[in-house]
Amino acid sequence: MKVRSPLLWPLAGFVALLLLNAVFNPAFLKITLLDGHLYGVPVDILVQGSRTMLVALGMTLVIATGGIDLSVGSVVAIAGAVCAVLLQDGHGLALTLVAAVGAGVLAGSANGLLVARLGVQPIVATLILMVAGRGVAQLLVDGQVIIIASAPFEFLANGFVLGLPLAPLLVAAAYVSAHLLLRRTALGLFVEAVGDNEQASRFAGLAAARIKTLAYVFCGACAGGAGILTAANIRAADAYRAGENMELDAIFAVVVGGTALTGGRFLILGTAIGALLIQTLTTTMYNLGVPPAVAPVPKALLIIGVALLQSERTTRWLRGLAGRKEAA
Amino acid sequence: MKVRSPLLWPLAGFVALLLLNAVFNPAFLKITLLDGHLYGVPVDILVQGSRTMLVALGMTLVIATGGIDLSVGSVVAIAGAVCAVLLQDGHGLALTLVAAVGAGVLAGSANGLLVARLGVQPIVATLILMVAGRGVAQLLVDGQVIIIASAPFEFLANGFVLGLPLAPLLVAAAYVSAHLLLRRTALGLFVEAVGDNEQASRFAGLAAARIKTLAYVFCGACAGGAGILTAANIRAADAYRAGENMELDAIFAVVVGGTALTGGRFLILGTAIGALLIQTLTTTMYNLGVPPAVAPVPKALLIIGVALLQSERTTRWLRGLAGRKEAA
Amino acid sequence: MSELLELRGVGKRFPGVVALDDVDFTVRAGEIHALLGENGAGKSTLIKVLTGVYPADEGEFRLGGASIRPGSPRAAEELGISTVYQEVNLVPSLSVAENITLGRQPGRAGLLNWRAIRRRARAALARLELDCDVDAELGALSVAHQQMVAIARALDTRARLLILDEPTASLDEHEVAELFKIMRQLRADGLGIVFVTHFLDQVYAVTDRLTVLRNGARVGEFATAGLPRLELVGRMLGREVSAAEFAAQGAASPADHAAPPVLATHGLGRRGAVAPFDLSLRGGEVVGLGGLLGSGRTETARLLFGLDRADSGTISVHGAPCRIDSPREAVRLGLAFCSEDRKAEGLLPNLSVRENLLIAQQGRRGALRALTRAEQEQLCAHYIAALQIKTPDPETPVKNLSGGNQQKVLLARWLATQPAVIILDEPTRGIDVGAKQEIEQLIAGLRADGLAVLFISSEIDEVVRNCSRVLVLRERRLTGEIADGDLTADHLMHLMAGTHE
Amino acid sequence: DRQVKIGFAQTGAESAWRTANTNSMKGEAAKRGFDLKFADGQGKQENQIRAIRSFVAQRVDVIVLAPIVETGWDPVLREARRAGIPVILTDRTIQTADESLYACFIGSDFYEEGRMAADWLARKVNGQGAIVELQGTPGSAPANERRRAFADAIAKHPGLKIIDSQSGDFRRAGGKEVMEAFLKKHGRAIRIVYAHNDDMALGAAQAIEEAGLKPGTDIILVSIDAIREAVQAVVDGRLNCTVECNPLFGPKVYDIIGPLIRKEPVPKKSYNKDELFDATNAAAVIAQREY
Ligand SMILES: Nc1ncnc2c1ncn2[C@@H]1O[C@H](COP(=O)(O)OP(=O)(O)OP(=O)(O)O)[C@@H](O)[C@H]1O
Ligand SMILES: Nc1ncnc2c1ncn2[C@@H]1O[C@H](COP(=O)(O)OP(=O)(O)OP(=O)(O)O)[C@@H](O)[C@H]1O
Ligand SMILES: [Mg+2]
Ligand SMILES: [Mg+2]
Repeated sequence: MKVRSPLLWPLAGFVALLLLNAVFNPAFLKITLLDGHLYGVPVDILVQGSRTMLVALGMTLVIATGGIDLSVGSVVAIAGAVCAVLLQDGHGLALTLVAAVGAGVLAGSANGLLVARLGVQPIVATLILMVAGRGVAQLLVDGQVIIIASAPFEFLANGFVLGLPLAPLLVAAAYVSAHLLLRRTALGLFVEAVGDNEQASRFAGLAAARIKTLAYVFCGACAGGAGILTAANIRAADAYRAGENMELDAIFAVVVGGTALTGGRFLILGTAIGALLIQTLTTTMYNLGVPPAVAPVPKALLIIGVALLQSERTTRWLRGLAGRKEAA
Repeated sequence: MKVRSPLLWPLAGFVALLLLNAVFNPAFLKITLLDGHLYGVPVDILVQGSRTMLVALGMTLVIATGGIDLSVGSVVAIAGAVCAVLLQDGHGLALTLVAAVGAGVLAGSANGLLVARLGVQPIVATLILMVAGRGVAQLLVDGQVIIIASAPFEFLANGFVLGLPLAPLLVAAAYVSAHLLLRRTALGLFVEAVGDNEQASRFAGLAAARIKTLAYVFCGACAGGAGILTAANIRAADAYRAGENMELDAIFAVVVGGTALTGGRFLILGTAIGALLIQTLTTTMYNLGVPPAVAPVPKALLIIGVALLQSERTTRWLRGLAGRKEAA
Repeated sequence: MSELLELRGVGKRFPGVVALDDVDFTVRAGEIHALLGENGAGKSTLIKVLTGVYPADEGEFRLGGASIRPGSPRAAEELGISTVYQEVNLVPSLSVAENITLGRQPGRAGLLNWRAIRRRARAALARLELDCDVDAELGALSVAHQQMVAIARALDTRARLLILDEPTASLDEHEVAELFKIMRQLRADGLGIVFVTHFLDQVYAVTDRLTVLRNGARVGEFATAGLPRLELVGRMLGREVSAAEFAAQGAASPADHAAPPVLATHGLGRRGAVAPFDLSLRGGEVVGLGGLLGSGRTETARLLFGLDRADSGTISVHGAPCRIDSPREAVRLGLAFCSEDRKAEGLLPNLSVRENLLIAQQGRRGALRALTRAEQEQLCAHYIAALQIKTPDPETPVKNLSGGNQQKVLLARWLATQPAVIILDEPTRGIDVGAKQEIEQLIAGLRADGLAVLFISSEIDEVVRNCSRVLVLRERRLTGEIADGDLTADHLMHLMAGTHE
Repeated sequence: DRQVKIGFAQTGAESAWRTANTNSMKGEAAKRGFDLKFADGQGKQENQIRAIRSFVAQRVDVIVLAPIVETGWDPVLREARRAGIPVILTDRTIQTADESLYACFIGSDFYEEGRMAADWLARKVNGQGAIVELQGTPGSAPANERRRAFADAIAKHPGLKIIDSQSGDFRRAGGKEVMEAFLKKHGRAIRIVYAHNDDMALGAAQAIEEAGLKPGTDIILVSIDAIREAVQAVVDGRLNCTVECNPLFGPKVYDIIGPLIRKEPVPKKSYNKDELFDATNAAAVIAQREY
């Protein structure tokens, strides 16, 4: 028996959803040219999904080390607030972007310090920043929703390059660089080793604490990037709501993408598919006109479905059924 | 070196907070008689904290099995909705209470099935109900806040017996029964064994899946009970807000109380102290007039402080410092 | 004599591996039956299939004449099959007493009776003549003591069939003797006992009959007394073996005393762990660390490797004083440490054999200088061949390998770092006769290549065979050293026990 | 004479609207020389109950309460009454059997806001047009009321039809995302957008622009709140109309405190005046918008 690719189920779910949509609404997959750039639902999915994809990329690494980062939503808010304040004060775009990602790095370092050096459990350690971080963002913008009136800044989230949407391109670039960084060097292996058995990794001479810290820092940087995209998308920094529930979506994306919450093996390509799957599902809800109060239910069902299909126990059970049938 | 009781730090924090309050506001600890029952801030803390205490009791067991239950807040909302609907339809109090707890048991069974039988990761499995459960509650009450006009029902949360507040008494009774049930029989041991090393427990002949399921069912029942108290407290079922963030408070209480999120050993007395500590902190913030944006910060700091003091790594580090001083 | 257990045509396949192929296996009541075979032959799998850990693909199971098919270890236990699995499988955070009685606590109406629990646990331990606090947390005990607790647990039930999968791998002679005493007694009581071991001495000491597996298939069943040792080895390995091949190797030639030590300590110690000691290792010598269980051998190794921080003394490598406060630093300085607890401190269970094998070397090189895929594959191929690691392919998760093969992977991991000093803590634990031979040859090879080897083993013969000098630890204190001509098993034993006067 | 002491139990700081509300209460108190004791409920009723008790203990002259939930206030309000301290409810009302537990209610009328938006729209488009609705967070009071009022009001105009309705969660990003989906699904069929708040409307306007259409011209946008940015958008023609949901309760609340202390009768229920801003009046008021 061949071992199946763990990407199989999320991919299958993705394709099934696209088909479902295409059947109910043939215009769904239509992409047209508008003002010289691509226009259509699939483009929307890519653009809207790009933020979750970016956060989920960082989350993948943290989860691979056996941790979790609940603070990403707050970091998104902080990074957005930093952008708004700096741009308002007339600082340049480059400085602004560096500062926003820097804020994410700082937050990630705090998480990493608590988890890797001080041994606080990841859920607890990152909850702290999740709760307190939004307050920080509000202090930065002084409780206001600050409007951002910088065209190049907005371009990051809503612009098109050669007819292609920029934000997904940027996120794709992040994925490719992350992939190269992790898989061309031994970093990815180290992360997996630490997540699989931290003690054994330390015995084998790995700097487990440093590797874990790095994962949180990277996750913070990704959240900072997503904060930039979020603020640029709506041309405003909303300290109250930006990034709300993003940690859930990111965790879902990672899990659906086939990376186990117990740590160890990770699949960044799976995460990308997972994030797209979740975004497609949201869009599908809009398309099928599902009433808002009921909308979380199909999402929950999908996630449980994929999680079930990936669980070894279910697979065994299904195989058992199949076996019995064969035997009969 | 004597092993210190893990209850030491949360208890110390609790006492320190009480002292802090008493110094800044001597009226803090004053308890008077009003209309024949006790009245004062400590009574408030007990009454308001009782709901979190109840939820945290169930959460302790789930965490001890190595899991987590994020759905408790939604279950609180569902149980409240069940109460409101049944009382509105003129059903008796007994039936109402049984049905509300039953709803919790049902929810817990669903979680248990997913986690223990189908091998879905606890965070994912219970997120489903967390997300979808609030929808269920809203469907039950049809999106309205239903007013409950039953005096005996309200009495459960706001009544006094022999001058003592009833709700904390009920919750204390739940703690005592849980303690007897878990520690006088081998159930508690089974839970700890499964949480520490599930495979070994199975090899030792324990029905690991059944034990885990039971923990989730118990947690659901506790959340159902807390739902009753919540609805009785405000005499209304608010499907939209009831139980919001309760999972966070419960998890905090468990962790602060000395039970590790990794599963294994649990301390229900610690959980009770943890829940009271968190409630006292909220009250304190109030008393000291801490500005709103900053309010989450002391809470976060307290939790991190206790978590740090309980982390082995910090202990070792502190001991190292002390040792060096001794040597010098 | 009646057939107690009868297995017919048992088969079990894992992805890429036929673990069991049409195996027949019979155990009589009142006999001790050895189940033998190389690493990966399928012994543990047979046991797990029998006790319901995995479902069998095919085959028939009979216990006392009745057909059985237990679906879980619990069901097997209810049928009267008590098992000690190969890896210690207990709950580390529970106490010894709780572990021994877990799932069958004495008490009325479900209520616990702690006094009865302790009494029962103490009784179970006393049968093994083990003196150990029943309230101690299991995880704080050494592997050997944990193993004894696991055995005590298995004995604490009324079973018809007792299965012991490599129970003696981490025990020393005294404990083994106690265990055998009990096994004989149980045999007299009419129990059937299945005993898995890689120690042929033990096979001949205690078993009545034996079954040999090779590559998942049954080679045959023999009366122990009627099967000469060499022939048994031949059956297990599937080839003729000559007596010369298994003759004890002469004591290793003494090292060049003039050479500067590769690793030297001066007054190195840690309060509560090991008293300050001086030690020097030269290139090209194998130094043994002798001692009874709990004498502090492992803790000495941990100190050298930077796993615990020393609170006194100095350490120098190649004559240069240095601080070793993390394994990372130790590896950088050319040390290697193959831990005795392979599950907790060695394996990355879900990672592949290849990744497990190269992780230490990659760690030493740093993340940025990654080994190329070709280098990795070459490395794997080399060590899989050199140590005869049995794996379907290098990409198999290491948790799917048999215990002995996992041990070989860990050895290979450290050899791949090309260390100057290698500390081997019970390196032959759970390794079959053939492989043990290979590892001993390997150690000889390392010595010839100029490595310094610190060798820890509970098997005295092995220590005497491989080492040119042995340092003896007693009660966490370095108490003596024997070298060259004085190095005999007898002498060493006396020194270890403190009865040499 | 003696400085007036006021205790204000606010719900929390969950949105910019709420912050503006808080600032208005604080700023106006400072202007009038009142001693305002401010307590933030952080989204929890129990905090507010505790705050009221501490106000009672501090013997304030008046308590102002912005209740988080509608029920469960009776015991604590009885304590206030026993101490002889009048209670003013703001923003949201409460459910109680005993109306005498509070002196008066000053609030925003979410239903009225929805009705005003619908009436303006009916006039503007002559009762004809396909509408998409951007709902607030499902289950929240403003979303419920604004939806109900709008639906009730357009029922009188058979030509006005809501062709699709989804929740944008009161968020700008949500409004944008939902509008993008609507534009792809219904294309040019959409004539009107009704958003339950300005944030979603502004997000939708952005989506419309990105689809190559002109918000305010090609598609009519109606929303509620009248935050400054939205009024500016009305001036710029990107938004057609926004109904005020005025957070600046300070003046109105404090105006009533004098009579209350003097035990003069005050109206039991009054609403903060909500205006409607469209192209005709937006430019005139934009300069004075405080938030
Ligand atoms: N869970 C599993 N998944 C895949 N393959 C497995 C699994 N367990 C065992 N195997 C394979 O089955 C074969 C038999 O393994 P088993 O553990 O039974 O050997 P063993 O005889 O007990 O060896 P040892 O003496 O080393 O303990 C090995 O090739 C091993 O790789
Ligand atoms: N992590 C630990 N915590 C507490 N006690 C420990 C720990 N590790 C070992 N010990 C105890 O320290 C003593 C010395 O253990 P150590 O493992 O060094 O002995 P050893 O001579 O290597 O024996 P073994 O043959 O078991 O390896 C033992 O009694 C053991 O129970
Ligand atoms: Mg084996
Ligand atoms: Mg040892």
